[in-house]
Amino acid sequence: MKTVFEKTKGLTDKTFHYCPGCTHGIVHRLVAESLVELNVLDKAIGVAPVGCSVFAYEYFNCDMQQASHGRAPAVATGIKRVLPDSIVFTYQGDGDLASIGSAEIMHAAARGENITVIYVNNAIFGMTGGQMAPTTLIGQVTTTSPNGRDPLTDGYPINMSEMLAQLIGSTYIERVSITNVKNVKHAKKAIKKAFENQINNKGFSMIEILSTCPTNWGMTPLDSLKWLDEKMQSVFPLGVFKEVK
Amino acid sequence: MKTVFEKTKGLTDKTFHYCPGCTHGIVHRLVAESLVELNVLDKAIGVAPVGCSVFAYEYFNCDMQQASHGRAPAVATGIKRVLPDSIVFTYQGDGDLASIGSAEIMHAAARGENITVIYVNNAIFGMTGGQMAPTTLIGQVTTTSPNGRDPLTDGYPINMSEMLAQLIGSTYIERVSITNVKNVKHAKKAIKKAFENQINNKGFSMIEILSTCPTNWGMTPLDSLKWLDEKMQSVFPLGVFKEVK
Amino acid sequence: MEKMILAGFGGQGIMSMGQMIAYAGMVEDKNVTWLPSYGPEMRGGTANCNVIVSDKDIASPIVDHASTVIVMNKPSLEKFEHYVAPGGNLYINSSLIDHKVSRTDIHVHYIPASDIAVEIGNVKVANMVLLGALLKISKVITEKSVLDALSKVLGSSKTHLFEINELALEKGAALVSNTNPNIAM
Amino acid sequence: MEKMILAGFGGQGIMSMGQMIAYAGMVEDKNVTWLPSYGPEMRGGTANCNVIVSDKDIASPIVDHASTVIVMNKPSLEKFEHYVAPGGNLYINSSLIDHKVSRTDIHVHYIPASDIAVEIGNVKVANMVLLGALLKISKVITEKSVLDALSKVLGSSKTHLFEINELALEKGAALVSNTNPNIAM
Amino acid sequence: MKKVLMKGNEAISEAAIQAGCKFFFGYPITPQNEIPAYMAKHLPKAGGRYTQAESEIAAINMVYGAAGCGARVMTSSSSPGMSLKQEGISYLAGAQLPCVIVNIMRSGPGLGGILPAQSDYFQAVKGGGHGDYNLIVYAPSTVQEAVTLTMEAFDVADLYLTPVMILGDGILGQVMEPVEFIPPKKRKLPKKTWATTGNDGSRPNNLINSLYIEADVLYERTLAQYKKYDLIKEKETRYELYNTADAEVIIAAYGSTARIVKSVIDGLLEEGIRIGLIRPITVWPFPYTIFEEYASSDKVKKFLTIEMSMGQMIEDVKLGVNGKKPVDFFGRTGGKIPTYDEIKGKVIEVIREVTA
Amino acid sequence: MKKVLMKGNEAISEAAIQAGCKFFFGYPITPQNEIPAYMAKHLPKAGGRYTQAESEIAAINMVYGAAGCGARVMTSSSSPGMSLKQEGISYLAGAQLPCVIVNIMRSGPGLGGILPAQSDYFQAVKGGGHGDYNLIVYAPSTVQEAVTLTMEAFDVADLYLTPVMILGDGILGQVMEPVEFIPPKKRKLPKKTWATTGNDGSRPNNLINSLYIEADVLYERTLAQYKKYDLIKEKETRYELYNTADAEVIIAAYGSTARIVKSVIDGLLEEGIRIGLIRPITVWPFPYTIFEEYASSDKVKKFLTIEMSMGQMIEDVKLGVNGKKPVDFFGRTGGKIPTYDEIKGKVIEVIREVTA
Amino acid sequence: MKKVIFKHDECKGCGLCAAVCPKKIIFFDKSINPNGFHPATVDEQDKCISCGFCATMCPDLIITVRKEV
Amino acid sequence: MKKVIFKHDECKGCGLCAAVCPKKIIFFDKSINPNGFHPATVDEQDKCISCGFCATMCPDLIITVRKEV
Ligand SMILES: Cc1ncc(C[n+]2csc(CCOP(=O)(O)OP(=O)(O)O)c2C)c(N)n1
Ligand SMILES: Cc1ncc(C[n+]2csc(CCOP(=O)(O)OP(=O)(O)O)c2C)c(N)n1
Ligand code: SF4
Ligand code: SF4
Ligand code: SF4
Ligand code: SF4
Ligand code: SF4
Ligand code: SF4
Ligand SMILES: [Mg+2]
Ligand SMILES: [Mg+2]
Repeated sequence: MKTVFEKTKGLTDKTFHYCPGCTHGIVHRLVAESLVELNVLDKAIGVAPVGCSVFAYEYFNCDMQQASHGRAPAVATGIKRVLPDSIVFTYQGDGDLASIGSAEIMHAAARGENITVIYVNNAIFGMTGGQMAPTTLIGQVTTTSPNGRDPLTDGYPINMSEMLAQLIGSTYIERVSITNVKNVKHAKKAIKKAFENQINNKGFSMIEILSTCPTNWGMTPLDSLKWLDEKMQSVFPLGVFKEVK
Repeated sequence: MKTVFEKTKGLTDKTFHYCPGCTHGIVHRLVAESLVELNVLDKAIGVAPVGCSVFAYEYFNCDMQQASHGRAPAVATGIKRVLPDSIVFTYQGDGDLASIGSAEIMHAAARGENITVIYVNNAIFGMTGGQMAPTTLIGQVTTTSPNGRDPLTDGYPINMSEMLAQLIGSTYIERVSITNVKNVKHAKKAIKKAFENQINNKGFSMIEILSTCPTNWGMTPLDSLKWLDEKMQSVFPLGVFKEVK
Repeated sequence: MEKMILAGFGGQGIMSMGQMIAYAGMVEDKNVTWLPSYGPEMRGGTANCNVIVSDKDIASPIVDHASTVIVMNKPSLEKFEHYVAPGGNLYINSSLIDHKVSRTDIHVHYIPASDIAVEIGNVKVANMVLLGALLKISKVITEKSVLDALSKVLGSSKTHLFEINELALEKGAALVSNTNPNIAM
Repeated sequence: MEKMILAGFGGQGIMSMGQMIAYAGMVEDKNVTWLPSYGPEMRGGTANCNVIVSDKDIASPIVDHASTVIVMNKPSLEKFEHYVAPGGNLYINSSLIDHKVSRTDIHVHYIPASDIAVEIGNVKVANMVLLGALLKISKVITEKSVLDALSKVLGSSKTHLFEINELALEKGAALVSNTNPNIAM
Repeated sequence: MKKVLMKGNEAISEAAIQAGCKFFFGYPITPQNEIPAYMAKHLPKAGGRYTQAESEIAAINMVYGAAGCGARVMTSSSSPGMSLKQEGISYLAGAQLPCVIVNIMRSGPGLGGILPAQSDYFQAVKGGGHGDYNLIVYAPSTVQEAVTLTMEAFDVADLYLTPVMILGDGILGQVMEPVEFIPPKKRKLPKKTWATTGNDGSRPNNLINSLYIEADVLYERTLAQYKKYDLIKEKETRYELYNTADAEVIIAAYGSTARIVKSVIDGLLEEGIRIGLIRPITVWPFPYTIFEEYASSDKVKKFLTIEMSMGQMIEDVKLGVNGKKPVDFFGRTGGKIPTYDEIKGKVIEVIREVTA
Repeated sequence: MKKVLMKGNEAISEAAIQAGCKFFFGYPITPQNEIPAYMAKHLPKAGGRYTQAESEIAAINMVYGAAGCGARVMTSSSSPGMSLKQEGISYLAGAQLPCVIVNIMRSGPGLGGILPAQSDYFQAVKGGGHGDYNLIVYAPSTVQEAVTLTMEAFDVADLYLTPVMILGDGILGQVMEPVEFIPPKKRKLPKKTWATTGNDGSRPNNLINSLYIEADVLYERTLAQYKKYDLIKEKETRYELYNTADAEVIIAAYGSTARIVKSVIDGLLEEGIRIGLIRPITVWPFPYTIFEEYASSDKVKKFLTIEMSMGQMIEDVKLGVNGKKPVDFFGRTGGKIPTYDEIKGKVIEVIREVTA
Repeated sequence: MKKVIFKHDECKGCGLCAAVCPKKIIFFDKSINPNGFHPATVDEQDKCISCGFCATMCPDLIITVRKEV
Repeated sequence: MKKVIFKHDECKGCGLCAAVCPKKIIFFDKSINPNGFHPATVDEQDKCISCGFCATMCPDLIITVRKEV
């Protein structure tokens, strides 16, 4: 018998602390597998954010830095400038990247910083218990939009990929999802390409992964996948928003 | 004899502290005239930034708040939410708006905050003595890019108007210039429209005005206008980037 | 003064059980405090809270020495067994905890709460089974106040759940007489 | 110890004059400090600096009581006239300042520095005219050190400016004998 | 009024609403998340508006804008978020704007942990921000006191034109207790004629500002501000004495720690041992005088400061005691709450020393 | 080595480069702009890299990333910018990362002014950020001392794994003086085996972190950190005594203020009046012991703290003096520099009191 | 030898694997694992086609899949 | 009466007005104003066509323009 699927060496043995069905776990796997397949795990330095993935440093089997909320791109810049040959990635939630950290991601992109950004957009602040994020959909109920997000008070969802694609400094920006096997396989390709770009010194790459938060969405894991496909994708369409060849 | 041009009542008697030929003065005038012509000076609350225009509060003849560096859009949000019928504007430089304050401007736009943003882009940090700004052109010499801005180290200029136009929340975004009489007259129209939008509750409007800094560009005022026309405009093309009717 | 620690998996209704006790105490004009642990165990893992009901003023809401401990899963038993003050009561959800306690200076009550809850139709009322047992023994608050609290917690939209909760309380109360025999004191 | 205040419009070369004095002092192995004002007057308005040249250690670089003050415009005269310590020297750019000083406890030197500078070909060397006068009176540093400093400041790309600066120094030195007669002490 | 069972965070929010707070600007962070959630739900019903800011920095600057318009406004956060607000707080103090800022402290430094701590004391009372300024800082110990002080905070802020901080810890924020909402004693508050509300020409333009580029002007303004601080010290300093009469050992503790200390004091009293507690209720202004008084008493042999930190308030205690008596310390930090037994042990040790 | 005439800001920059600093992350602010300008110009020639960050917050977090890789790294700012860095500084302290942070203080609060001040003392030494931590804080008085201390700062940071702050004021930053660059005494520095540099499998993964979600773990880590602080207090505390022998009045002053005080002391000495100065060079660790010593001397009648603030270091002076002698204060703030005459006046007043 | 193997103790019972299994052979055990979940499992190993879909979707990397060669 | 009037004391001599004047009548006075600048001025008032271009470009609002009616 041949093993066709087993846990990648890019991850440690530690069990994820994520809620049942939370797709953070899938994204972790794709990142770790990419590093292993590209043979750069030994050069990788990851930056863990503040958010549900705050413990990412316990899972990725490489050197890691834990960054303050939203500032992972700045921390990654510090790392990459000291060690230009290392493979540096940030792993950030939508609260982290699109709310408090919007200046840092924007400027890392503008600088064309040669890093890979993994942006896990689950349309909510997961870790803090389900508050409205900049990515929360209009009408979506959260603890801080108890009657559903109202654009008049709360504004509109932010499409980070579309925005950052406008910057001259950004190289490759794609939005993917992980709601089924096909999507997961495609997401893997995108993530891998984002790392290949870095290896080839192409500059700033970001993959936005639409992800679920069954706990704070108040849905089963399976319903969450469906909601993502049906509701989230219409606000956050999948696709490549920038690719400099 | 009929007076065809005199100083607007929208400005105080105070002499500007700007350097000779600095076009901040022109922009001040256009804003003040717009407020007077739209008959909203009595409802206006301006937010002065940190930057060369930090003393804007001494010039605009209305209630004013001085804001911390980059945070004028947040301050304006606080004001507008308390007094929805007031006419609130921020007056910000490129260091203020596109560097330290990039998160605040982005989110004010995303919230569709019903305010008017006057964004004076002179491709440099004027007040602090001519450091590189996010808007500094490739090759431009500043005190912190002594050999000219190098994209490999310093990244690429940021086009805020193009970026913010991507946000659902933004209503009207135009880039203008003040290098000649025609441009000044057009700039006035744009600024006025941005205030009209606010009066009509249309949401977030921003006018980016390309402006000179003869002192820190190390040019005469006239050469500065030429440089703006020839060099700056090719990186920051004039035009309307968003207009929701 | 009753100083309680309630602990179990997240989702077993530990927090709401604690709040119900506190609410009932308040209704009876007692002093009450409820303090959740909101520590590292948040995502999955265990949840626990401290509840104090007292006739006197309550200084600290923190329970270091508990007169009552309820544990609904095994990690909680491991963590909180030694918090029970000598002479205190320890209620164990024996459906999920096969371990027997060796301490002899406390009253240990083994109650197959989850099994009973499934039996009466909803595994989620296991907490109420244990609460029923507690009420029988401790008498710090009356069943009536708890039922008041319950109807407040459930609200008008969930009155259909009232009966099964009441039943669970009764079942728990009934069980508490035949606690494990090998308990000292 | 010479404690100096130099003041004028931004662009009149106040700061570089001060730095030249400090540099020359250092070359002569004296203790020196140069402290610019970087206050509200930055944009346009006036610029000024404090310079100290001393054989002894310099404690504070701040000049409250100046032995020498050079003012190149009127606002500076108004601001700094009273900083001159009794017996000290006040050098006034009389090309731009028509005001006469009434203090009689100090030496006042009226020098039409801007006019002379224009005369010899570059209004920008007005500062050097005043410096020439100062060197003649004070002797705190030698003209040679100043010329050394000057050639360092100008660098190789601007050696063509050296001569006019030197000339300005000389003109200033020459003028200082015929200072305004109505000075006491 | 009937008592309601509420979490500290919720009770603070409700108290703010009842005190007329109409605007809240916040950003989520544990362990204060119930505050924004409560505000989002209840503020609109009270005619106010909840705004979720993009960050703590944006939130504090929104507070600045809103306070400058004369509104009653609040923000809340926890330790790392409070650090981010320091520039904004300095601006608020500099511009003399009234507002209420809540810090439900968690453990630090850095990301630290989410469990209760009192290690932002220095930041709160000495000035985490730059420049010469102070905040009025209330350190409630119970949910009821948090309610009372939050309600007063808005009045005090408006009276002295200063930001007021509610300095709680994770325990205070998370604990549920029965509370009553009793409006504070009415104070005569000045009209906010300085607010920027639009100028119809009936007055000079109003300006909200902290920039005073001329040293003389800023100096004078600062002196005036410190005169006001003197008045605040005189009028608003608060503390509680617990069992201090005849005590040879005086404990200094505030907030939740003081509650545990009280339990220990009660317990020891049952054993016939008498020790006292001075509990600062305002940690700025700090009640130096009462410490000086007790320090001067012959009866008192020693002070013991107990904090959930490595020792911060102890410096203020020492400044009050001013060398007259020794000041000992017991601390737990990093999210560890000192237990009854630990404190009791330490107290007994101190008593032994004193009687030896 | 030859002396060169340099501005304080430039000299600090050059000292950093000579001390092996290879990375600088900054954001412009007056009065420290010569530092980024110098670094932008000279760091690349020294094989390093200048990066202009989008903000102070980004800068301090870039420092975190770079320091975590084991590089010698620096950032600089002035008061409002330092407030913004407080969260990042707390993270650096929490993660025990060595780096050098320069604050060239200007007046506050808020936007305040750009003139010299010393009103960020509390922020620097008590912890402007959240949580239990300290920085080593050097307060140079002259450009030469700024050079020496900056060079040492990098070693000290690497030795104790802590951020080190250079606390200057606008005068220090702007003044030009002749300086020499003399490398500090060599210290044996530990290898940075903890740095994240990529893991080829020859060691466990390295982690830069300040998150310790379990209270016990964070508590233990904090205790260990404070043990290190004790060592720093023992080994690295520095101060200068100026004319203190036989002085009845001892002035406490640091940084540029101490220079003016020295002028006054020199002047008074010429008039036959003898007063002394204790000048803390490290303001953290503060030289409490020397104050205690002088306070215990019968000769000394009074202390006088002089600051460009409303009184911040005075608290540390009082903690050192511990009630043994009165501690008086003279301050100027808001960008006002105390003049020779003002200080002299105050000193004479104090002397009169003492001799009366 | 089994084709599809689950680390039962770490399974969170989320159901993502079961939903994508083309053979619908994944079910949830009655037992409760140490984390309080009913773990996913497969009895009919022979029906498994080793497609790996389950493992691709499992967020917790609970599943190892092998193929007969 | 003058058509174009300059507040000489506040002029900064930047030259923007002169550059846009279609009649090229704006020049700089030899005198130095209190801020140290040679102020812009117009002698040939009659040549002025009151187009207002100078005032439109003047950053310091130094210029008032009047038109004969
Ligand atoms: C400065 C600061 N502000 C706020 C927080 C609290 N906080 C922790 S995680 C988080 C947001 C998490 O949301 P997101 O980034 O979307 O990640 P998710 O948990 O959804 O994966 C917040 C606000 C913090 N730790 N630090
Ligand atoms: C928090 C903070 N950081 C930095 C500064 C210093 N500072 C003042 S103005 C300015 C930039 C000004 O540039 P810009 O916004 O482009 O305005 P300009 O002067 O060019 O009109 C900076 C960095 C400050 N005052 N506060
Ligand atoms: S809270 Fe949401 S994002 Fe966080 S682990 Fe749970 S499901 Fe995932
Ligand atoms: S420095 Fe530049 S932007 Fe500032 S006033 Fe002068 S010319 Fe204008
Ligand atoms: S490998 Fe394919 S067939 Fe086998 S259990 Fe998994 S999903 Fe089902
Ligand atoms: S997907 Fe993984 S965790 Fe979820 S039920 Fe299946 S095996 Fe368990
Ligand atoms: S109004 Fe027109 S013609 Fe007259 S001076 Fe001005 S620019 Fe020249
Ligand atoms: S444009 Fe205005 S400031 Fe400039 S020279 Fe003409 S009048 Fe003077
Ligand atoms: Mg999220
Ligand atoms: Mg600019």
